[in-house]
Formats: sequence, structure tokens, C-alpha cells
Amino acid sequence: MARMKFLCDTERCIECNGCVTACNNENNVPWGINRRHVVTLGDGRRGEKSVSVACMHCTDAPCAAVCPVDCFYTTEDGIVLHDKDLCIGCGYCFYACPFGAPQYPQQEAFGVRGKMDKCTFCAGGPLPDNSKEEFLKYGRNRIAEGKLPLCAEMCATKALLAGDGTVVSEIYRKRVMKRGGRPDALGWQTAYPAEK
Amino acid sequence: MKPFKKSVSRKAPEQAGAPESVDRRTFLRRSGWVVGSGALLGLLPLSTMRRTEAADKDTPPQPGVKTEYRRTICTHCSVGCGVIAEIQNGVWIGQEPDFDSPINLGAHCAKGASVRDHGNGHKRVKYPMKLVNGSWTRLSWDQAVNEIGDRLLRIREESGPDAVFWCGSSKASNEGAYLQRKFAAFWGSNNCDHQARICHSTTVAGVANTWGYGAMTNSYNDMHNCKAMLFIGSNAAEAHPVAMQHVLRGKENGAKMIVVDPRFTRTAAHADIYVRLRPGTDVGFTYGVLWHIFKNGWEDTQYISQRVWGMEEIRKEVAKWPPEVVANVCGTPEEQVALVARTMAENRPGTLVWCMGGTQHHIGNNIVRAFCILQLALGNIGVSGGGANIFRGHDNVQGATDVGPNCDSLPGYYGLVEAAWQYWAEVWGVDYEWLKARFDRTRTYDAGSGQLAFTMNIPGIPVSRWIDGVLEDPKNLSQRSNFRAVFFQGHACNSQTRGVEMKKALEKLEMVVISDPYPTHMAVMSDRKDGIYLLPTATQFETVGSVTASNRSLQWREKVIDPLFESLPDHVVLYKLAKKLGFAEQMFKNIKVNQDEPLIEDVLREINRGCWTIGYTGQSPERLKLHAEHRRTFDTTTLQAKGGPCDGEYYGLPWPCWGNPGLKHPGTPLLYDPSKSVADGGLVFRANFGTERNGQNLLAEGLFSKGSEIKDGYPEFTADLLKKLGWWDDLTPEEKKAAEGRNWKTDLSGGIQRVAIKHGCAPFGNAKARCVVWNFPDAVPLHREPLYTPRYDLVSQYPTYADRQAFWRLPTRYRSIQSTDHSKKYPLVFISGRLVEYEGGGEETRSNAWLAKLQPEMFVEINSVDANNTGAKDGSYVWLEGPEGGRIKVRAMVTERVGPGVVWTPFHFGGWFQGKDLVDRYPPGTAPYVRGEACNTATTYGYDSVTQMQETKGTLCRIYPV
Amino acid sequence: MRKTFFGALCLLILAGCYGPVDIAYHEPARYMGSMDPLLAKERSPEQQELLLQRFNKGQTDR
Amino acid sequence: MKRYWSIGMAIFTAAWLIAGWTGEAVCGSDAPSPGINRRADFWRGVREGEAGTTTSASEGHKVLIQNGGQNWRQIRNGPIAGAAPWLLSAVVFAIGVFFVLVGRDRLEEPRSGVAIPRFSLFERILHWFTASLFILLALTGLSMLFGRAVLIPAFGLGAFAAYMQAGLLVHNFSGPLFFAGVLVEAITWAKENIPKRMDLVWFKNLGGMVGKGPRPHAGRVNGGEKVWFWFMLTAGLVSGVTGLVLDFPIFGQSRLTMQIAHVIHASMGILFLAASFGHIYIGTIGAEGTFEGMWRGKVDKVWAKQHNDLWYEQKAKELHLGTN
Repeated sequence: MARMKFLCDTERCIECNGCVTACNNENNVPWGINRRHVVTLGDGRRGEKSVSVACMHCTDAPCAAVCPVDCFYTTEDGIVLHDKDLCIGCGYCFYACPFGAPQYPQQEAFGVRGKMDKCTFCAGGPLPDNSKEEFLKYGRNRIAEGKLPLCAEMCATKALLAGDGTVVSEIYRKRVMKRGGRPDALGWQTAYPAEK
Repeated sequence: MKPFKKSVSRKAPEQAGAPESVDRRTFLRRSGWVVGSGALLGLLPLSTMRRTEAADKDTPPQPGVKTEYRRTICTHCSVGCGVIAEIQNGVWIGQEPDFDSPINLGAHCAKGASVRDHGNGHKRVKYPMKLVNGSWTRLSWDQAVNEIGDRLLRIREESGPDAVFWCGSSKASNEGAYLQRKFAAFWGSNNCDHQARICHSTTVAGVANTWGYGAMTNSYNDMHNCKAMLFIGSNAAEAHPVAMQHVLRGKENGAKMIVVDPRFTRTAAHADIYVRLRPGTDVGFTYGVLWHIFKNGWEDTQYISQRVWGMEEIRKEVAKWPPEVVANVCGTPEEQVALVARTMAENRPGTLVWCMGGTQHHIGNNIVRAFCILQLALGNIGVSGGGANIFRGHDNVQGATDVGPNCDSLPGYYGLVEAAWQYWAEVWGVDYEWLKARFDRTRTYDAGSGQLAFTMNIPGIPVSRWIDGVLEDPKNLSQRSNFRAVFFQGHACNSQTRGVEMKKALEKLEMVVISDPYPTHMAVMSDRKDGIYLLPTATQFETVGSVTASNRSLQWREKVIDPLFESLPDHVVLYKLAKKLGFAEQMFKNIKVNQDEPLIEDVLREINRGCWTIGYTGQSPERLKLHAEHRRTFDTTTLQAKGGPCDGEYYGLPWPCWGNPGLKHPGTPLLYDPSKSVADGGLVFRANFGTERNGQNLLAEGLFSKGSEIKDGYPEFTADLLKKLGWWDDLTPEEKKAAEGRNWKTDLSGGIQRVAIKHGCAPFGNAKARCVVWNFPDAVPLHREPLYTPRYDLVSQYPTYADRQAFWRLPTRYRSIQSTDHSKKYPLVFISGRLVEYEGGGEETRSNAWLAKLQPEMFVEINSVDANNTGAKDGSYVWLEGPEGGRIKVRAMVTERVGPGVVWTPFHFGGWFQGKDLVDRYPPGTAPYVRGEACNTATTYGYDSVTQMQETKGTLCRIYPV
Repeated sequence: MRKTFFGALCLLILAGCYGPVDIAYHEPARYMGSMDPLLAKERSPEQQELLLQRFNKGQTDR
Repeated sequence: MKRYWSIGMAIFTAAWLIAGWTGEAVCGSDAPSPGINRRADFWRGVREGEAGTTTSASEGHKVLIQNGGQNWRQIRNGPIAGAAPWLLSAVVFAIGVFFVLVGRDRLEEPRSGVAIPRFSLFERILHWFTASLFILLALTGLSMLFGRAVLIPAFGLGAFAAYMQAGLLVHNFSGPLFFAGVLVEAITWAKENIPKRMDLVWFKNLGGMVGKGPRPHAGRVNGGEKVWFWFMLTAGLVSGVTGLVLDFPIFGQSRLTMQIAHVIHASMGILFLAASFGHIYIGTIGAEGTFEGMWRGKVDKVWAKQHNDLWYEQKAKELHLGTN
């Protein structure tokens, strides 16, 4: 079975925020939430690089490990999802996540945060696929429709890849060979440490 | 108990003023204890999702409801990305990537990925309105058209037809833009213009005068084949993000990427070589590169001898630009210039990309010609992987330039001479005398250079200068009166310079009509209390039409949704107005009108019938629709269809697509590429400047396109030439009748073009490109210091032009401005540019919640050195003041993106004026989410010596803390 | 006696400093809440094939 | 595997320190050096958690990969979650052993029937206000830490999530109230809890509870109670302040601050709870007659004499009870 992964090719990412907007569009993400964002390091200097990050759907997901109510689950192809009906908005996943993926619709006094929201790899949540309820809580379920996350599908330069990890890394490997450098994809070591 | 509430809220804030969004802490402190027990109550339904969270997701997809897919083209830049819209019950519920489009392959930038929000239209102008006593009053369409029409007719009667300025749009479809030009013609004025004036007008003039056509020569996709790519004054990563897909693939194929820019842009971040230069010194830099090329003998001598005229005179000028001079003038280290020259010479073919950084100068035409000359010297024009890839701005700025509202030309670059008017009167099927009578015939005026002419034959006042058309002393105008009314259809006024004077001009006008989907900066920036009309106008997603991408490909747009609220498409607004003004019947003679809606296909057919000059004749609506349907059959590098019903044709029939649609010309993917026959999309340089100059041959020598029966240069085709060649009898009897006495541009049967192509010849002749444009102020491109220059010491050596009395109907100042040294008081060079999230004046993108949340505030980029010198702290407000007194209040962003001595701002903001947020002046509910100072409030005077392009990439300013 | 007691207490506390420090690979599709129908759907080879095709169509340089 | 994490932790600490020193050096100069792609600098920046620029306004989004999260997870799920049950049961066990070996500290004489007022109504309200909040906080806090391991298998995900949602709310709202209670207690009782030399004697004799030696002297508050007071104040302040940091995520505190605050809060909470077991034991079954002092506000003369002789003498004078 395929293992779904995200990969952002820093040699191609131009910080156009197409992925961010595609996500907002497809999942109707509310104003205060950014399921995906693009970070630029070394801004305005030689060696400047931009990277698009969202939930990386880690093999060993820290969010799932620290969730007090165990609301996370992983699909068979490695997509990390969560159940908003169980989520209590405690913020632990936000502390634990290396990528800043978990977001909350509110951030108020007395720790009121609302239900955590994060990238679902466009795979919805534990509700009937492509139902209205699923859309309203989690956004579009493109995986059930046989499509891949819209951020990657719409990436302006095809820097952001999403899909079967072996295929993704093969494409990336070819690009790296062509460019003559060594592969150094962001977040892979953190999200997908060498499997046992 | 009243807990705090943070700025994170479910809905986009109605009044999301910039400061709140950026300085979160300040906002928190201010918002304080607001929520009350709401936070507690909200949590009561414990384990269920709160309904309120879902409330603003206004268009959820409905399971079980039929989803329709409609295909359109993104309306935000010239790349021409395909968009697939998902529609349920007429509501736009989703957007899918258009993988089959050979141009974007499904890719989108932030703007393209956000277009569905236009289908929500929260911030749109919802019904016609007028400003009465400072408040917006609702009107019906009939009332609005009647009131506007009556006032226009009165102005026309009192002051003549030239007293109205008709501003069209590069964001209209080809058909809409064409009707905007035609409308102005039938109203009786050349005072119509659009964004191309302030975008690439210098390119169009300079490049067309060098080798024939003023358009991008190759395509985005062709950049896969480059060996070198030189970007000067182009920030493709933010202005044309999807083009970067092709650029970066070219780079991965081994191309060397060079970025020359005053600012270290996102594009520069991907470059192999980045070179900083002082704004406005592009000519010097280019000559510096040429100096090395000539010195080392790297120029393509065979190419030059066969295809280029006037290079010797260039050599003389280049000799004045040795490395130390370049380093002094441009501020670029000597070894970097040498490296660029070597890289371009060793990696051929190489392409040269430029955008506003090259064009928006008062010597813009010189700069673009210098770029052309560099490419000619290297033999890079007319080859795959080479070319002058001039990335254009708006989605249809190419098409609107080709066939739309230009004050100096009729559709298809036919000019304004009497023959051109007669020709178009014939195409339009109207009596030339009737048309002539529509214009001001009371007297003749100074057409510049001393001759007198009627206004029908004098270029109108361009959009960059409309404020002078209002404010200038009428004695100095080459027309009867000042502007008394303006009609802006799809143009943001905050993209034009001299905001303070613009405000004055707006206040002096009798009537301002804004026909736009969103209330623009124009509606709020002045202190007017009445006389502004807002006409809700549909976006291009709510109508059909064709659009020309930067690579000259035409693409068909399907209608995605019905016009929202009471909006009407451009062509319907124009029809209603034409009807009121009494020339609808004449204007729409060849066009079927269905309940006030002209049939778009008929409009395109009329364009096809008339635009022979640029080969807009083969792209019939049927062929364009076929291309859209079978777009997956086109190769993504060559853009040529392999198999399928479009076999052999190029995607979107890039113009020139010669002859009638029946000729099935495949379009021309690369301009001036002689390796293909003309019938297959090959071409040579155009013979547009005669056959000889000073006894020297201007026609090509020993170079011709594949399969040409004339094995040498030849002039443009006319009936006489056909007869001389003995090809006259290849015409059918009907064609002969139509072609008699005509040439390839005016033969309405298309016979001359057909026969020329049949014999392998280009209808426009086969000539050399010229490096010396003798009809321009500077025949050989020269460097001249900007009017407001930081290097005043160089003014004596590189002075500007003398002032001109009648230039595009207006006095235009050069020396009188440069004669004052402002560099002491205003030491910083001020340039502007694009943000990826916004576009143009930015109203529609700043009204888009998904984009607005990404860039919530206007800012100025300032180097840490200047920040320390001026006391500007990162994230704090500063005043940026231009030497003409306009000033803007913006946040400082201290960054190394700009070098010392240069500051940069984005130009998309509006809704503030000199420190004041004008939010309460917008009609209720229409204020954009994000508002900010328009950078052009602080920009200054300065216009190109050929096209009146404004000088925004190189003025001065000073900065001081608020 | 007192020393023994405190010693035992310290040992007990130290013994408590044990946690699962291995990487906890979460078993896929083990989810104790209400069922996500996607999990069953994803198992079908057709769905997997569909996704792969989509990938090759959309995300490769063509 | 264990080594993996300790190495990771070491690298993190080192990187954190280095980032602080060399943050500027990473940026380097702007001198254009054509053809050089400073890839290494970029990845070093990422590893060091260097902040970049982003259009997202969300907390932490400027950093690409934060290493703190994994460390926080390891500390919380490892030592804290691992040691806490052992510590708590060890304390309970120790009290049990003490109870079996030493037994209740009974009144040495029969009750006299003479009641001496010990705690005012205000003091008692204050004590029970704080104490009940403490119990609520302890229960909900423990549920956050151990509910997943203990309660979910027993009650199921849904029921636990519903309980925990309410529990979190209770914890978040009662925390600041408890903190306030602690502060008022501190003001009320600080003066009489100032340690004195005789408290040392009290400790030497283990409060006279063990063995048959003479009872040590004590004022209104004996040495053991003083220790508890100061511990309570420290633990209350520490868990209170860290709790507020976590409870009000609206002042722009960083993720790292909250991670550190959480570790301190959880550890302190567990220690507080463990210590409170001793207090509860002594206050209820551990020493006969003590509970009524806080419940009814009065103690028997015998109790007072036995436990707080100096205070008793003073009280006796005030109340003219005579020396017997």
C-alpha cells in the first residue's frame, strides 16, 4: 500500500502562496487559520529559500502521541487525521508538532481555542465521504474522489508534491540528479524517520 | 467574567484595517475584554462541533447534486492559466486544476487559486449607484444610463467629443476591449486608453520599431529550450509565478539564469547570477554587456550581416561604455558585467525577459531598444530558446493592445491616418464621412512637430496623462476643451502617478463614471460629494470571450456563472450607453444583439475581418473553442498539437495566424523564426521601414524562411508586388476584385496573404531588424538620467530632453524638471513593484478574503542602512514623501532585499490617502478587506519621450518616522 | 530503618522515570472512534490506482 | 533507541545555544558571489529553528521545524507521565506504611470538653475554597495526563472526550481562582509561618509523633505545618504562574514558552498533589482531633496542649482558662 507524503522542492518553490490559497479555497478554511503556509529563510539574501509547509502526516505523529483524548488516527496509507467531535482544544498537538500544523479557530482567555484544525491531506475526517457535514468540519475529501491534495495539484512550479512516497521521492531524485546536487528535502527526516 | 478575545475570528473582519492584522499585540491590548460569557456559552454543546464555525462556509458542495465543469482563463496575469470551475445549481462551489492546459499544466499562483471567491462577490458593487451629497444612492440601470448619457450629451454639445476621457481595460476580453475602442471612435474621440500605456507601451513602440511587432517573441513554454535567461526588471516569481514553472524547468535543463534588478527578488533567489543596478540605468548596463561582447568578438556576425541594420552606429555608442563608466553610472561591479556578458555569449540561445523595471522610465523606449540590440548582437531573436520574452501584465493586456482602446491607434495597430479610418469604416460598414463628422471638426490643432491636424488624426491624451487633460490650461491643449467627464471601465486610478494632482483633477471634473466590479480607489480618493457613478460590471467569469496571453495565444473563456447581483458585462454596458448616445445602430451593424447583449462571437468575427496586420484573422471563435476542447493534445514545450482535430496547430493560434480561418494557418509560436515555412508558423523580420535608408539596404540579405520562393529579402506584399512577381493569377476572381490597389494589410479578402504564404513568403516582407530608429527622439538608444535622479552629478553628462509643447496633445516637461537638484533633500530612490497576492490597483484582489489575509498591509522595503539613517524602525509607521510633495504613511520593513539608497513599495494598495483611511467613503459593505496607501500618491512627473509611459521605476523620496 | 525507608522511596521514584521512549509507530487505520468510511475505500486497489494516475497526470513535468 | 533521543536532545540544546550566538553569521553579507548557492546555510538555519518570513500570522509559523515539540513530547510522555504514578503511589504507600507502623497520633488524654477557637470563619472558608478547587484541579489535571491510558479503555473515546471537554473547562477556569486563593492564604498566614529556632527541635523529635519522647514545643503553627505552608505557597505560585501562561495564550507568548511552562506546571502539579497527600493524612486520620479545627473552627483543650502548647498557653491566658 502506498504511503502518502508531502515534499516541497526548495529549488522550485517561489513563495507564490498558491498552495495556501488553494487550500483556503478547497477547504473553506476560516480567516484566522492557515493549514498551509510558506516560510522564506534568508529573505533578501543570497541563498534565500522558500518552503511550503503544512501537516507532514508524520509516521510517528507527535500530535497523536500527546493527544489527551486520542482523537488522531492514521489511515492505511499514512494520512494523519483527527476527529473534531473528540477534540477538546487543549493545544497539546500545537506544542508537539514540529511544523506548526495544528491551528485553532479561536485563541481566547482561559485556553478557549475551539476544535483543532489542520491539513487533512484533503482526506476529510471520520464522517461519510464527501458529505456536507464532512465538508463543513474538515473540508473537501479529495482522496475519496480519487484526487490528491489541491495545494500540490495547483502548485505553480510543481515544487510541492503530494502522493505515494515512493513516486514522490523518485520524481524528486530524478530532479536532483538532473540538477546535480544532493537530495535534501525539507522535513522528511523529521516526519518520516527511517522506518523500522 | 469577561475574558479576552484574540484577533483570530471565524469570519474575515468586515473592517480589517491594516494595523490590526499586523501588530497583533497592539490589537489585543486595544480589543481588551470584549467577549463576555460568550466563550463559556460557546463551549456548552460539549462534544459536538459548534455550528457557528460552519456558518461562513457559504457554498458547500452538495452531495448528489449534478456538478458541471466550465473552463475559463485566470483573469490575473498574462500567463493565461486555465481554470476549471465546478458549478452546482449555478453556484461556483469548487475549482479544479486544469492539467490539460499546455500553458499552466494545472498550476496556479495565489491569485489563480483564489478566483472562485469572485463568485462569492461579498465586496462587489451590487447595483448602480451615484454619490449624492456625500452618500451613495441606489439607481436602476435605466436611470443610471439616462443620467450619464444626458450629461455626456450636454458636455459633447458644449465642449465637443474630446471633453470626455474613455478609459478601457486590459482586463476586458478581446471583444470587450475592441468594443471600448470602437465606442470611443463612434463617440468621436481618440481619448481612450488602457493599462498598456503604463505597462508595456514603451516595449510595444520600441520593439515594433526594431523588428516589426511589439510582442513577446517566444512563449513561456519555449523557455524549456533556453541555455541562458537574462531577467532585467522582471520579477517573474511574483508577477508571473506560473511562468516560473517553465523558467525553472529551463534552468533544470541547464540554462544559466541571470537576474538584474535593483531589488533581490524572489526571482533573484533562484538565479545563478544576481546583479544589482541603480534604477533607470538599464541602457548603460546593456551597453556595458555589449562592450564585452564586441571587445571579445562574441557577436553573431553572420546573423548581423543578414538580419540586422545599424549595428555599426551602436558600436560607436557602446564604445563610450567601458567597464569603469558602467560601474560608475549603474553601480554594478565591473566583473559582474563581464560575467553576464560571458554567460550570455557562451550559452546560446539565450532569452531576455523584461517587465516594468525596463519600461517605466522616461527613456523606456531607449531601454527596451537596447535590450533588443543585445539580443540581435547575440543572434538570439527568431530561435527557439532565445527571443525577447516580454512578460506582459494583465491577463489581456496583449489582446487589448492589439485590438483594444489605444489612443494612438485603431485596432490592429492601423494608426490614425485618414487611410486607416477609411479602412476601418469599411470593416465596420459605416460611411467614413459620417464617422468623420462624429469628431471635432471645428478646427485643427498642433499634432506635435509643427503640423496641424484634426483631432481625429492626433493621438488622444493617454491614461498616464488624463489628469493633465483635466488640469492643464486649455490654451496649451491640442483639443477644444479640458476633460469634463471621465468614464473608467476596468481601470484602477491608483496605478497612475501623481496622486495629489489626481485628487485635484477628480474634484474638478463634472462627472466620474466607474464601471467596475469593485468600487475602485477612484470612487473614494477625492473629496467629491456628488457626481460619481458606480456601474456594477461583471468580471470575466460572468461572460464569454477570448483572451490573448503574453505568448500571443488566444484562449476562449466560457461563462462560469451568471453576472452577480445587478452586474452587466462590459459589452452590455457599452451597448446600453451607445444606445442612449444614439450610435448603437451604426456601431453594432455587423453584430447580432440579443436583448441589449451583443453576440461576442460576432464581435470576434469582426476583429477577424479587420486585423490583418497582426494576423488576428485566423482565430475564429470556432477554432478557439476547438482548441479549448482539445487542449490536452498540445505539446507542453512546443505548444503544437500532436494528432487530434487540431493536429499541427499551435495552442491558441498565437498571432500572426495569417489569412482567413479557412486557410487553417497554425499560428506563429516563435516570431521571426525562419527555420519553419510561413505556412507552418515560420517568419522573418518585418519590412516596415522601407527598403533602404541612406543608400543602405534594409531588406534581409541571403536569409529567408524555409520554403520561400524568394531567396532573399523582399518588401511587404501589395497587389502591385504580386503582379510584378507574376503571382497575381493565383488569386481567385473575387479575391482579385477585393485586392486591387490594396496591400496585405487592407485586402479584406485575404487573398494577398494567402498567395504570399503559398509561395513561402511572409506577407509583411522580409527585412532586417533596425538598431537605429531614426523616427524616435534618440535614434540610437541613449542613457539619460531620470528626471529625479540621485546622481545629479551625472546630469550634465546624460541630460534629459528639452520640454515639448504639443506631445500627445499636451505640453510635456523634461528639462524644466531635471534642472532642479532634488537629491539632497530626497536622497532615496523610490521604486515600486508587484506582490504575488495582488494585481494592478488591487481592488478585486484586496477584496478577496483568501488573498487579503496573506498581505494585510501596505509597507515600504528599506535597507537597514537607510533605516538607521532615517530612524525608520522595522514594523513602525513612516512617512514616505516624494519631491512633488505627495506623501504616504506606510509600515517600514527593514530588509536586505533592497540595497542602500533604494526603497521599494508594492503598488496594489488603495483606500488610504496621505495617512487617512477612507473606509467610510465606500458604499456600505464594499470596502476591500485590505486598504492602504497608494504608492503613486507620492510618485512624480516623468513621461516617456515616445509613448508617455510614466516614470515610476526611478523617482526620489525621503523617509521619516511618523 | 529510617534510612532504609527513604532509600526505598528514592528507588521507587527513580524506577518511575521510565517512559516509552521508542518511536511509537502508530498502527495505520486503528481508530477507536466512529468509523471513517475512507479507511475501507482506500484499501481498494482501484482507488490506489486512481490516485497514482492522478499523480502522474498532475504533478509530473510533462 | 533511547540513545537516539538523548543525542537528539543534546543536539537541540547545542543548536539552541549556537543559534543564539551565530544567528547573525548565518545571514552573512550581501556581497554577491555569483554561482554560489548557499544551500548548507539554509539547512543549518532550518535545523537551528531560525525564524524566516511568512504571510501567515499564526504563532510559530515563522519557524520551519521546531525541535522543542519533540522534546516536550518526550518529557511529558516520558518522565512526567512515567514517574508521576510511581511517585503518587509511593507516597500513598509510604503513608500506609507509616500508618501501620506508627498508627494514629491519638490524643494522649481524654477530651476535656473545653473548646478553644482555632480558625476563624474567614480562614475556614478560605481553606475549603482553595482545597476544593485543588481537588477539582487535581482530578482534571490527572485526567489530562492519564485519562488516555486509564479512562478511555474504561469509558470509551466519546464519553471520555465529553468528560474531558468539561474537565478542561473546569481546570482552565478554576485554576486562576485557586491561584487567587493561594495568594490570599499567603497573606493571611505568612506572618505566623515564619520559621523559628524551635521548629528545628520540633523536626528533631519528628513532631513527637514517632517514639515516646516528650512533645516538642510549638506555637499556633508547628514546624510541619510551616513546611507545608511554604511548600504550598511555592507550588501554588509556580503552578499558578505557569498555568496562567498556558491559560491565556493571547499575549503572544511563544510556543517554546508554553512548552516549558507546561513541563513545569505538570511536574509541580504532581509534586503538589503528592505532598498534599501527607497534609490530608495528618489533617484527617493521621492526628486525632485535627480535622475539627478546620471544620468547626474549634479544638479541644487537650489537642491544643498536646500539639501546640505555646499557642495553648497564650490562648489560655486570653480566655482566662487557668493553667489546667
